[in-house]
Amino acid sequence: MKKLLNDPRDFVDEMLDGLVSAHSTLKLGGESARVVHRASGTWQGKVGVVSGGGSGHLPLFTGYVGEGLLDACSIGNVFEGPTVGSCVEAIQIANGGRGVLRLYGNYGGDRMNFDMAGEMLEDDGIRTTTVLGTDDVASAGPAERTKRRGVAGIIYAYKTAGALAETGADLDAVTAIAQRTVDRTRTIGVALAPCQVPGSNKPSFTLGADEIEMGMGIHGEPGIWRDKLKPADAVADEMIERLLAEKPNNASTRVSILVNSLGATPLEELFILFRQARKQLEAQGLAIVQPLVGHYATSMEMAGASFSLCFLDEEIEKLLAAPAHCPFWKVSA
Amino acid sequence: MKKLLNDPRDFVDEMLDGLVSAHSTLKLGGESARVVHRASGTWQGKVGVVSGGGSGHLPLFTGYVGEGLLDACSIGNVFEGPTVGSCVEAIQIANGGRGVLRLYGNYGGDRMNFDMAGEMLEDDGIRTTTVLGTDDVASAGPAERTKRRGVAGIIYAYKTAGALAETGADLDAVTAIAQRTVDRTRTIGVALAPCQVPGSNKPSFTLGADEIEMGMGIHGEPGIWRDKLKPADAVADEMIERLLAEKPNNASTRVSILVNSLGATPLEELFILFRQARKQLEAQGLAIVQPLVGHYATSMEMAGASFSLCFLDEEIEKLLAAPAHCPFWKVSA
Amino acid sequence: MSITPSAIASVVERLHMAMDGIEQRLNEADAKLGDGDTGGMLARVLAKMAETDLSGAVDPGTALTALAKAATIATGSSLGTLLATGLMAAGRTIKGRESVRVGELSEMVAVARDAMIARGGASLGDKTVLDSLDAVADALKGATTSAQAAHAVAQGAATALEAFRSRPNRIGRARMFGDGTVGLDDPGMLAVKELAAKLAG
Amino acid sequence: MSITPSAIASVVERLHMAMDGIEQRLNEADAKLGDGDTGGMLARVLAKMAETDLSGAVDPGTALTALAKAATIATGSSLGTLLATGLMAAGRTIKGRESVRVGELSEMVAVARDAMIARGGASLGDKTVLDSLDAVADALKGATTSAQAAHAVAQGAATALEAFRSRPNRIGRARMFGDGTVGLDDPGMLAVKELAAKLAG
Ligand SMILES: Nc1ncnc2c1ncn2[C@@H]1O[C@H](COP(=O)(O)OP(=O)(O)O)[C@@H](O)[C@H]1O
Ligand SMILES: Nc1ncnc2c1ncn2[C@@H]1O[C@H](COP(=O)(O)OP(=O)(O)O)[C@@H](O)[C@H]1O
Ligand SMILES: [Mg+2]
Ligand SMILES: [Mg+2]
Ligand SMILES: [Mg+2]
Ligand SMILES: [Mg+2]
Repeated sequence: MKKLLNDPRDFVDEMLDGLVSAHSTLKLGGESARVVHRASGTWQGKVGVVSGGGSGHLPLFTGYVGEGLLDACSIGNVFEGPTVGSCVEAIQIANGGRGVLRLYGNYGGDRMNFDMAGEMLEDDGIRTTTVLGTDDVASAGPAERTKRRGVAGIIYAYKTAGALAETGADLDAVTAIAQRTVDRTRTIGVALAPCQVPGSNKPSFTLGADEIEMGMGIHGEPGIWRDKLKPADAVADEMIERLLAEKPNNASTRVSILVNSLGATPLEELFILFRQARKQLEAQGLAIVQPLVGHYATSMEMAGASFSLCFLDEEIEKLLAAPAHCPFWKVSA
Repeated sequence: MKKLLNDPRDFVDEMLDGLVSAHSTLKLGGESARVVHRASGTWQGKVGVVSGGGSGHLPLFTGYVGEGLLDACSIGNVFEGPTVGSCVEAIQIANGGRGVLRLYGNYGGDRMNFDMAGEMLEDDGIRTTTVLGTDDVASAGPAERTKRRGVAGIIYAYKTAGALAETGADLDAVTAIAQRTVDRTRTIGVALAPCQVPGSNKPSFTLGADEIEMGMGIHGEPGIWRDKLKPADAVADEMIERLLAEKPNNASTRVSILVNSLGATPLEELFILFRQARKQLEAQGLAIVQPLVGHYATSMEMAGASFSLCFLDEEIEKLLAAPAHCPFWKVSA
Repeated sequence: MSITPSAIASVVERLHMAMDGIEQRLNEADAKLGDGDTGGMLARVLAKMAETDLSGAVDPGTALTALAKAATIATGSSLGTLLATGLMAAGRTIKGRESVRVGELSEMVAVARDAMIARGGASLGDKTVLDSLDAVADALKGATTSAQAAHAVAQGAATALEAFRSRPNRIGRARMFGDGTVGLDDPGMLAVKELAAKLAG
Repeated sequence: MSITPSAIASVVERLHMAMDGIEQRLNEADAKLGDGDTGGMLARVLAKMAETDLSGAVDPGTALTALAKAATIATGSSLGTLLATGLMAAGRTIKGRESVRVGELSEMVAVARDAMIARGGASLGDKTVLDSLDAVADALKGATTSAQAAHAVAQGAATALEAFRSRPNRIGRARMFGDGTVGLDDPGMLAVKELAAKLAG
């Protein structure tokens, strides 16, 4: 796999340098130089919303720092958790005196690091809470829902928690809305071709020239089945079916859908998928609100796509529509 | 190359259906059903700004329909010009009674179709003008500048012409600013891996596993050289050098840069390229204004990137900063 | 002998049928110089033209205009639009006339050729479909029966293809390849030659 | 025999040197079950630890804490963070003590193991680095010289690797492969075994 890069060891630092120099609303901070935060800072009295994760998923995670979204984000090497130190620094930077929500994907390494960071900051008197993104329905059965990995759907929780925090709500309320959003969000992905970690001499997985894998994770974690490529409508139908099979009990008839490219899959194909997804959702009597179609959570040049459904309630819908402004997602009033 | 699609013959129509159903500000119109226009219509008294081109380049061309940008856009099959009929309809739809600017890339087929459409509409009393995107410095020497192909840089002309038209300016003024923007914009691209036209059994070109081609066009048109892959900084340096070598005579010290993915190349790599481009531009005493980094003009899943430089003047800079709102480019007041 | 709308319809039908065997070869020729779609595009255009009901066309000029319109609906490619341009121009020269003689075909092709030059901005000698039409117009001089005409078209198109193979393309996508195009057939010229051969054979 | 900061520094240096030969093998083992980075990550962590100047460390506990800190700066991977967790916990148990006996190593490894269980949420038997440490703690019982200790560590780590090869992974990325992991070495366990073998050999 060919890549436009220099020394693979500088991949993340150079990428971050480029990111913050292209977007003046972002700043790179911390001794680790692995924390992206709002250039404007977190205002005093605001609950901080922090995320973090490995590199290689832009716009995740750092790209969602901005008004009405994240305050700060710690970022690790490609497909590797952020260091404890960068997590500590992200929390400190996002601290506006009313506590900080740690909102990130459910991966072992990330959890350990954010947990350690939280413990280290207890002495500093920063209260922290945790909400884990667990939206990937392919990564564990419904009975083990809390063990699921977090993937693209986490951006819905960024949006609701970020919007609520912006109103001056307290840490418990911000934590609760993030948790409720995660609880009502489901994602499934399909992979067509792998990516490659810079510096590695092998792709992240192998897949036959005519094969597709349903349910694969964003680092190439194994999915549900692997088979010959199918028509887009059949793929979309199955994805929607699997997501609706896990509709939360208290679901209304309004949903938001995110049709996300894992990287190399172009917008054209996303819109073909969206078209069929919409058909199926409407056939089930569901109304689509604020659809998102594009590159929202990728795995570098991996080919494939994911669908995320956020089953709305009144408050979530209102918070999704609230103004927000980050380099990759803008919502106007 | 694996693609998520149904019958390749339905690729464009299904894609357009998805596009307009995901974005309520867009509508699909015309008897041809190959015109995307503003759902809100063109207001009476406004000069219309119309573009068009082949499919397979999203967000180009249809994605730039919106307030402060295009009024309507005719769209052809993948890598094929829009039909004469759809060009006629796009112009009719964009007609607010004060004339319509046809602003599109310099390709033979597109030119013939827009010319024929303009002639057909003379009887209807719709005055039209033409500005051709000719930003690709790799496609002809400086002496034949007007023969160059149009690529990603055309979006700068969309922005300035669109912003000026929104103020109620007349057709001559809108045409003049579009032409001046084209005259001050330069693009060069580099390709790492090909795309494939849906339904075709071959990629659009072939390139060795460790090769890169400088100056390749967005349909795989041959470039300037083909060689072993080089470090990102070396690639960025050469691209900037080639663009600056063609700096217009009247250039100020302010430029906007667009670092654009041709499709599969991820944001991480774009930011690494941007970082070096910025360094080189600043070393030349140039200040960067409103940089754009992302997927702005693609060739489906082609891997590679392009740089566009728009050498600003006061009016262009002001118009670039004017509010605009389309699904893929938002500028707030 | 005279040219009627129904004679035109039957030629179109035969051209449409002929595409089956040559579509892939035209795509391959275009893949070397352009974007590999000449065959697919022509097949689409001829299918649309064959679908067009010419039974209501009052005269041959109307029939040609209807076919031109069908082409512009089916494609926006250079060759397709040029074809429509040529048909439209030729149709205009015989507008309103109930019948047209085979002997006038040469002049009609020349009119089409000139309209296509005006539309596309290429010149004779650039190694395009224009050069084929130019040779065809020439060969058609003196042909008065449809058999003679079919033979003349096939011969003119074949001669042009042979004559231009060793020259470089000077227009369109192929221009970029410069001298790399020497020795290769221009896809548009190849299309005329293959279709004409099928009509004559 | 007693463990000093400089003895710790020399062990770290030897481990760092040892990575050269095993980095790729660890990556390959991880590629089968995880994301293929165990070797690269450990090389990075050990390099950072080797860079850490322990000459100013007043006691072995301080040295271990400094090494833990180096690990957390070098990586955010599961194994790296667990390693830091274990070092920190072991360091805490001997905090302030000027010297520590080799005979106490078994208990220190056990303390590290338990802290890592608490941090990572895995259990003994899940086929992870924890099972290696468990076996190592056991093997270290009764070792009083550094030669005995090195031998015990190598033997404990090797035994654990062998014993768990035929069992499935139950945690982390590898869990998803379920019974597909039977017969494969866990990369974390393999790392302990290889590094211990180099220390002893
Ligand atoms: N400007 C032009 N003038 C005359 N003929 C042209 C011109 N451009 C293209 N052609 C003809 O069209 C052929 C290519 O047709 P086609 O593949 O349909 O076009 P496209 O380049 O749009 O894919 C060429 O082989 C050439 O004969
Ligand atoms: N929660 C855990 N508890 C104990 N050991 C673990 C845990 N997660 C991972 N490991 C160990 O770490 C090893 C993988 O290390 P590494 O490749 O660095 O992690 P990552 O999965 O972050 O890439 C596994 O082989 C296993 O021994
Ligand atoms: Mg890892
Ligand atoms: Mg074409
Ligand atoms: Mg072609
Ligand atoms: Mg690993």
